[in-house]
Amino acid sequence: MSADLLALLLPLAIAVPLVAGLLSLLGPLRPHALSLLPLAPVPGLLAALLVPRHTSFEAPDLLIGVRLALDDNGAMFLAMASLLWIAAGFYARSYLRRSDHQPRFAAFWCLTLAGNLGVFLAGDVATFYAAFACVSLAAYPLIAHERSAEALRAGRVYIVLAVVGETCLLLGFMMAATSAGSLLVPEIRQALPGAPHPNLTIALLLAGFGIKAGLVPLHLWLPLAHPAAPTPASAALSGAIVKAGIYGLIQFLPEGAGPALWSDVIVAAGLVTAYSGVAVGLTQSHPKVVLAYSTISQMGVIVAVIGTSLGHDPAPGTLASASFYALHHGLAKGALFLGVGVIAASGPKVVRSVMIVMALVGLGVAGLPLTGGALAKLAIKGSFAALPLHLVTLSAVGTTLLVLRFLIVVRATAAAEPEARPEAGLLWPWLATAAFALAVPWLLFAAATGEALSYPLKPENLWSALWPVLAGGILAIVAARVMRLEPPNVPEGDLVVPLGRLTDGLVRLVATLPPLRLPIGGGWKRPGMVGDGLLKVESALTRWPAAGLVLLLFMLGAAATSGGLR
Amino acid sequence: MTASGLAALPLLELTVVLPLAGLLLALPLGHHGARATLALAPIILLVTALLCIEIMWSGAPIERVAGGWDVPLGIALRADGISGAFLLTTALVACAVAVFQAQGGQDGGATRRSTFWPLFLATWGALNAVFVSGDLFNLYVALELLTLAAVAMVAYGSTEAAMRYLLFALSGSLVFLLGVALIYAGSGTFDIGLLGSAGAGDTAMTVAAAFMTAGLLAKAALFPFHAWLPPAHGNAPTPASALLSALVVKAPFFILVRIWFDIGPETSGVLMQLLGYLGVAAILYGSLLAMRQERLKLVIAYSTVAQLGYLFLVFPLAGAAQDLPWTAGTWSGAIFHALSHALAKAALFLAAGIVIEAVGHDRLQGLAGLARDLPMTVFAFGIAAVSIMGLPPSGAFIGKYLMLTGALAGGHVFLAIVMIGGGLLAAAYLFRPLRLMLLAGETQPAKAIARRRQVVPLLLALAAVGLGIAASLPYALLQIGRSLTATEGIE
Amino acid sequence: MNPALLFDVALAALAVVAALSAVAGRDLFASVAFYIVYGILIALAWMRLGAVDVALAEAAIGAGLTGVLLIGAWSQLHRKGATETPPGPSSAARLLAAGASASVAVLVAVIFVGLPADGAGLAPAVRENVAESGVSNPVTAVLLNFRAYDTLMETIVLAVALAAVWSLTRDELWGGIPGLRQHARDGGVLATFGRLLPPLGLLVGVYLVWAGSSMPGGAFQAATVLAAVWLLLVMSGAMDEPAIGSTAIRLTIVAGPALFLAYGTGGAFLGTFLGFPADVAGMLIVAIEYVLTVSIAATLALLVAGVPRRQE
Amino acid sequence: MSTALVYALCGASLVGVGLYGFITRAHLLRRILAFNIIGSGIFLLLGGAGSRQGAVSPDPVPQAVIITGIVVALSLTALAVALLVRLVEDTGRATLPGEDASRDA
Amino acid sequence: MSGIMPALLMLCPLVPAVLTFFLREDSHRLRNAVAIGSALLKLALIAVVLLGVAAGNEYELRIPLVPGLYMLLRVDELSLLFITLSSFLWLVTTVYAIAYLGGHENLSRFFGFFNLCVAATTGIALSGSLVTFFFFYELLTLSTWPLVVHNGDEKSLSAGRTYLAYTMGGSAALLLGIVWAEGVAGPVEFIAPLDFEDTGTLAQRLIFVLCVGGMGVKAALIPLHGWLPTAMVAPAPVSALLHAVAVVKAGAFGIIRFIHDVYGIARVEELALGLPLALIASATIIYGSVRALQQTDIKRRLAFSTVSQVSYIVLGASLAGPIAAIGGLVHLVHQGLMKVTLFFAAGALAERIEVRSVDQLDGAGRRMPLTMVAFSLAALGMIGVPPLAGFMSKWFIGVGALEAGRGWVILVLAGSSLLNAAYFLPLIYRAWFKPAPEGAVSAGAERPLALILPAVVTAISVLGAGVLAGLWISPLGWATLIVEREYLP
Repeated sequence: MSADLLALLLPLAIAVPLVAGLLSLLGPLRPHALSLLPLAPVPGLLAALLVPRHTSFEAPDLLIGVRLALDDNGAMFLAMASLLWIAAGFYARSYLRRSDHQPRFAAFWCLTLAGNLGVFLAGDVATFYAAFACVSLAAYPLIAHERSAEALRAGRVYIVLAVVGETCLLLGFMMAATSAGSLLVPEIRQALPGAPHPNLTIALLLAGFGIKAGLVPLHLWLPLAHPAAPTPASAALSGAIVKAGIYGLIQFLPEGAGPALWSDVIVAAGLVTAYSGVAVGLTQSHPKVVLAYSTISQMGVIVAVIGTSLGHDPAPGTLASASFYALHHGLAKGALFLGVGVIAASGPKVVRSVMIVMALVGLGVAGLPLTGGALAKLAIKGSFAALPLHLVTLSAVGTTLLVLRFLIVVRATAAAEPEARPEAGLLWPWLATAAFALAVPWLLFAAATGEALSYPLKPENLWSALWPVLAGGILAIVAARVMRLEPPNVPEGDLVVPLGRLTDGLVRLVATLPPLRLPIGGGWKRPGMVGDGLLKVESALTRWPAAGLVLLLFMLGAAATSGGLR
Repeated sequence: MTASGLAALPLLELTVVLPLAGLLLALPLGHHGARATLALAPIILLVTALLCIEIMWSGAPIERVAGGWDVPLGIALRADGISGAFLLTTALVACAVAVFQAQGGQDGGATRRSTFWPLFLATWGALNAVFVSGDLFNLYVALELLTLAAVAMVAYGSTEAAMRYLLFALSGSLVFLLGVALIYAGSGTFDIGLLGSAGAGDTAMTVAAAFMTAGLLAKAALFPFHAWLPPAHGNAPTPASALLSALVVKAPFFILVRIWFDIGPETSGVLMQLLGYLGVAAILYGSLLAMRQERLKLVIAYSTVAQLGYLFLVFPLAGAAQDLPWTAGTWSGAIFHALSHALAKAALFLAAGIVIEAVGHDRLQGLAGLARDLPMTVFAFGIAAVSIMGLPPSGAFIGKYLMLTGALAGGHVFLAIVMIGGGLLAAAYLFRPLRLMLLAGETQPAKAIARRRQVVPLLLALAAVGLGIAASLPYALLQIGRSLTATEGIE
Repeated sequence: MNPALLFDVALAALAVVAALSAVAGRDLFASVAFYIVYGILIALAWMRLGAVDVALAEAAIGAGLTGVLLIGAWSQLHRKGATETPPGPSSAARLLAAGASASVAVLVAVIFVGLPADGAGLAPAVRENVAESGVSNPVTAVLLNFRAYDTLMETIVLAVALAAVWSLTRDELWGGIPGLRQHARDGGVLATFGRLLPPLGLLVGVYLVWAGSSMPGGAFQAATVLAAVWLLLVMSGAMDEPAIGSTAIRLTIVAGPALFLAYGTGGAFLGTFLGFPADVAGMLIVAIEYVLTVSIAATLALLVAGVPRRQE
Repeated sequence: MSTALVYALCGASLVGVGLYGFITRAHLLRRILAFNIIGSGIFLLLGGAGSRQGAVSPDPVPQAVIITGIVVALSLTALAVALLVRLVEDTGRATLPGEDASRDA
Repeated sequence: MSGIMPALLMLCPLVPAVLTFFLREDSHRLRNAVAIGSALLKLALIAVVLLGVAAGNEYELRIPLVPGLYMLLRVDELSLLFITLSSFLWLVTTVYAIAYLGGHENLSRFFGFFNLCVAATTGIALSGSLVTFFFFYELLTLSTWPLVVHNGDEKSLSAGRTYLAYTMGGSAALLLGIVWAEGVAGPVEFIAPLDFEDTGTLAQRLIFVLCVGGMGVKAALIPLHGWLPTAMVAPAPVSALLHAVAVVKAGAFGIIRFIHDVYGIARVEELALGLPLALIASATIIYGSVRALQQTDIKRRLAFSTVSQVSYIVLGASLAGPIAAIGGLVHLVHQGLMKVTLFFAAGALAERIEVRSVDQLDGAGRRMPLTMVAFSLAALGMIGVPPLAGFMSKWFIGVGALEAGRGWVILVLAGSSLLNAAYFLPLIYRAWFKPAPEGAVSAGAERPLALILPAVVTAISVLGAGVLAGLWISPLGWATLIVEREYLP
């Protein structure tokens, strides 16, 4: 295939999901809408695999000139997302078989997918923003799909934050694009440090992407939305969609040229996120919520990595390593979420084996040696200076704790009936995702880090990956068995409650703004508008003597002014 | 027909002769006078139109002397552009009124049927006589003819209103005549042309002009001499109201224009300012009182009080210094306003007449649902109202625009604001009846009125609008024989 | 000051006093009477000014017919009890009105005095052209030739005034007869007058028109005489007023103005509106005047008679 | 001082008297009287102007015009009187509403 | 030849307007045929002119009235932008109105004035001089009034009164401004900025304030916006006309004309008038949104939304920069498409399932899916969600503002976007995610199709205008062309 033809995969990766979404609403396909889901991301995957890097596709008539491009990082994200969406698509087919509103779910699924892949393909800021907004908004029906009170509440929090995030992004993009004088992402990124208000621009972008990526304190929606959504949607959300925020940071924050302060701020923000995600996650008892906090925590790590890239002279391949980390996390977290559904369908007979896979994947996230996660952790180490490095490494302990907490709470959700087995439609997509999470990083490690595959097998690396997991395990045992600690009860979404009150107050304040009306147009109602005095004048003038006298005086006056009395 | 062919006909004389002959015919015919009038009216209209064409064609005023005696011994009949414009407008309105009355004039009593047509034709003849007269005393006689006919027509409706009208009119005539006498005493001629070219600036002339002005104001119902107008126009029978409000009050204004622009007595300008400010007062006062009225015809009558005020703004704007570049435009604007008002006001009164015929009264509060029963009439009322408000594309807008231009160019910002504000006030008092007519519900059985009758006010209203759309022709006509020294327009 | 001027001043003063009495007197009937006296004084004044035609017109019309009209009105008002004089505006207003009126009078007087003594006029122009006019009385020449247009209008004014007065008729009386039926005593003064006067009046009328062409007199004065005769006849009961619906009377009224108008219009088509060819002008003018006289006489008489008060 | 001037001044005075009466008299018949007085006053002025050359050959144009004026005045008087009579018949009073203090109070 | 096209374009709505007045009340078929036929014909004419203008042809018709006063109809890029919008919306609104008003009274009157209104809008679009503009501007005021009071009840009449009081007041100021401007600078044509050589800056400023203030009434700038929400009592097609096709557009269009073709943005800046205008527009944007948030009646919410949205146009025009100008211009079209969709949908909801207030919307998505899809699309467009039309406007205005050094404007945009979301998303949420009330009937709710399809068509165009914004013929493409010709002569 020629490169030109291959380049067509780029628009197809977006268009096919869109078409699939549309088809799922149309008459004959409505009953089979869910069957379209696994097919829709296929062009995206093909694009990630086949399209040569730095290929671009331009459609100047669309939007304000659409440009699609694929670079290394983008391909990594695209591949991960496509894979996850395919798996989740298969999973959803089974999971939602008996659900209401299948066509609608399918449509928004595809729309979200299109946006999600579009984010990784966008070469210009308008397309990027359009795709990003598409993910943000189309995900809402997925989150609220169940229509339960929790789902709707989660949806509300989500949408408020999404809109705020979109707005921040819009502002940031406008400022960035204006200073760059271009709409192309690389040029914008390059021009950002020299923009008139770089700090404000970066802050806006950080806020916008941070909301999507669950950066504390903008993470509020995540722990609410993930459990509320149907499981395949949670997987996509946590695995792929939050990565859109990460990808945005990678794409727009100026590598190696950012204002010095920002590097530190972002690293700090990432680390705070990483730790607080763990801290709050440990207090949760709903498996999906725990996973959500785990996602928050992991995103913190990635953001911290990205933060280092802003500083002067960052380690080479920092962003690639961040992408690599994200790739693993996406697949692994996807597998974990899908697993929640699998466990729920597994009776005592099979749950043990399912738990083993889950543990493997979960501890992989914490960096268990030989898993894909270990490779990911290894890849990012080179980016950090001493103190952050220790903190990041230490965070793996927390991650371990959190994964263990997850495993404990998820185990409790296993099906009660002894013969329960997950059906194939759930099982295989899950297993496949788990396998990808464990294996794919091995395939891409060399490409992403430039290190040989033997590098992670070096003993010191194995050890540095293993000790946090061990430490976490021990800590967990000590806390649970020895100290019998019960986690405090922190509400899901932690800060949502106080912040919700704050926003309610704001809304009430807005509602009290008084109307502004000019006193126009009501006058004719009041007959008294013309003073009765005027009527008196009229009746006086109607009397001839008065009028006649005035006439006489006018005669005299007129004569006088005309010079008659000169 | 060629220009010379037109000139061979005594068109100028016929414009006066024909209505007068008609009245002499209609007087013995009694209530059969309708037929005679209907037969004659189109002929007069045609003659008037031909006269205008002749004026346009020759590009100069047409002048005849009665009996072949040259002025100052004889009496000149002179038709310049402004005469032509007023004659034609009068013919249009009169024809419409005649058709309107002849179609359904069975409402009046025996008296009205029998003397209406002579009085109607006398009004028409007197108006035409005013518009073509070149002689001050002849103007007096024509004015008195007008007064007689007009007062009598008002008396059909209300003796009291007629009496009050007569008092104002008599005083006006006398004061005017006093001025005429002074002029003759001072200059030994009644001829306007001679007086104008003599450049008379002596005291007798200026005082005479002041007196004549005062007398004409009383007849033209300029505030504060307007009090007779609303009862008279508001109570007269419909066709009379239309004629009176549209045309009769314009006759004295026309003579004022003749006096101040054709004779052009020396003036300090203060009198011109005074006239202007009375105009301002009229606009505001008339409008405010129009808002207070509870009867449709009174609203329209007070509207006339207000609208007449606009005409008098021509004096401060163009009268004080007649050689400024924009005065020609301003002057033409005022005439446009007068013509447009004539057409629109006649339309309003005829529409009001239809309303009265249909529901038996004209109390505003009882007009709900009329828009459904008499859509064409309400539409006509609306279009005429647009004209009165001076909104585009009516002739009044052209008039207002030209006057505004002059006002701003001459630094009369206050007058400009009043002109514009007056339009808003007009909207306020005219939309009030309109909206009440549009009010749904309260269905009252309205008497059906034939469409061919309803179409009359509509055509008049459309003519008022058409005056604005096809403004270039009447404007060109007005410029013929214009005595202002100013150049054309304000390019 | 010579005696003539003294007489003039006295006459003028008397006229002003009569006028004041007419305007300001307490009794309405007295006012009307003063007005008639005033009219005669003014007629005298016109004689003194050498304007005999005007004097005749003033005496006949200004004092005579107007007087009859006013007396008629008074009697109607008297019958309805509407003759007492109401107080009118406040004294302050009256004072102001007096001041303003006086100022106007003074202003006019001052201007008049200020005019050049040999003020311009049209007398020379009339003298020059009177030969061409067909009549030798310059006033008649002006009335019926030089300013015939005015006169034409004036005759029409009269006709319209009659239509206007008639339009005040109540509907149920429309077409009826003006005034009340007069029943004079047989053989009384009025009846005798009624028998004697018509031929005499007719004679005077015919003469006045004829004389008007060369001497003071003319259609209006003659018509007034005829109208007066008519009125006397009616008062004497010798004849009744005609019904206003009568076609004959209406035709009579419009005949004069119509002829005048038709003549003028014919002239317009032939070249000159209201033009009189010099050689036949005198004849034409007298002819028109005769017809006019009849019409005007009828019109004046009916004007004085007023609106119909009874049916036939 | 000439005859013409005397009568012209007389005319001016009559105008003044007439105006005063026309304005201040509430009774309409008096106003009609006043109207005629003003009219003849104006005519005297005009006549006086035409006779300035002397009473021997006064200007005939004013005379003709005055005769016309007298007839016009009569026409108007006739209408006014008829209107007045009708008004009295209709309302029982010879004044306009609002002008007769004794009745409107 | 070049004068025929403007004349034809004018006659296209004018002739049916006059014809319709004289049609019998019950000749529905003929009336509908006349209305739709002429709308289609006009679109065809516009297509011809569009190609002509793109090729550089000039179309101009000059009708002298009196010396110094003439009517000038001229087709330029800007007029085409507006006329195309109004004609397209005329067509769909006519279809909608026919369906909406089927069976009502006084239809000949309604459609007569309706077409007259479109004629006036056409005239406004084609006006080549200020006076011509004023002619049609007033015609618009007058022809809209009977539509506002069409229902004939006390409420409509009082709304009509308010409408008139505001708009005629505005017109009065405008007229004064126009006469003044012409007095000091001669006849004002929309070709090049005026020559104000001998005029003091105070006079220039006053003229600007009078004219823009006068037009600001129709454009519903605060505090002159009071008429707009009140006029909501009119039937839905009228609201569509007021809010999207004609009235507020005429005001905004006039302001654009005035700023660009009469004063020139450079002089506006020089006179320090741009900033105050931008501030007023911004205040209007925020105020309108906040007030919209307070409303519970759907149409009133939409009305205040218009107050807010139209000011984007003014804001775009008031910023000295080509990109912002493009944003303002393109929003003229985009706002029209979006708002007309919203009103179509709101009207259909009210008419077919009696949904008038926000809390009645629950489950409306299920009951009238097509309608609500259209509504949702338009609402999202209003919020500025890409790739819908509204995003393009916001983007260009924002970038333009930054480019013009008025960075604070983007905060206004942000605030407005948030508020838009706050008052539109709940509607979408209720319609799609809340269950319909017990016993709600939905069978046959989306009939007749003529009531539903217009909204769908305009919603599709909202999407199309955004997605295909890069086409030269798209609103954005055309606005860019206009500004390029303006800024790069």
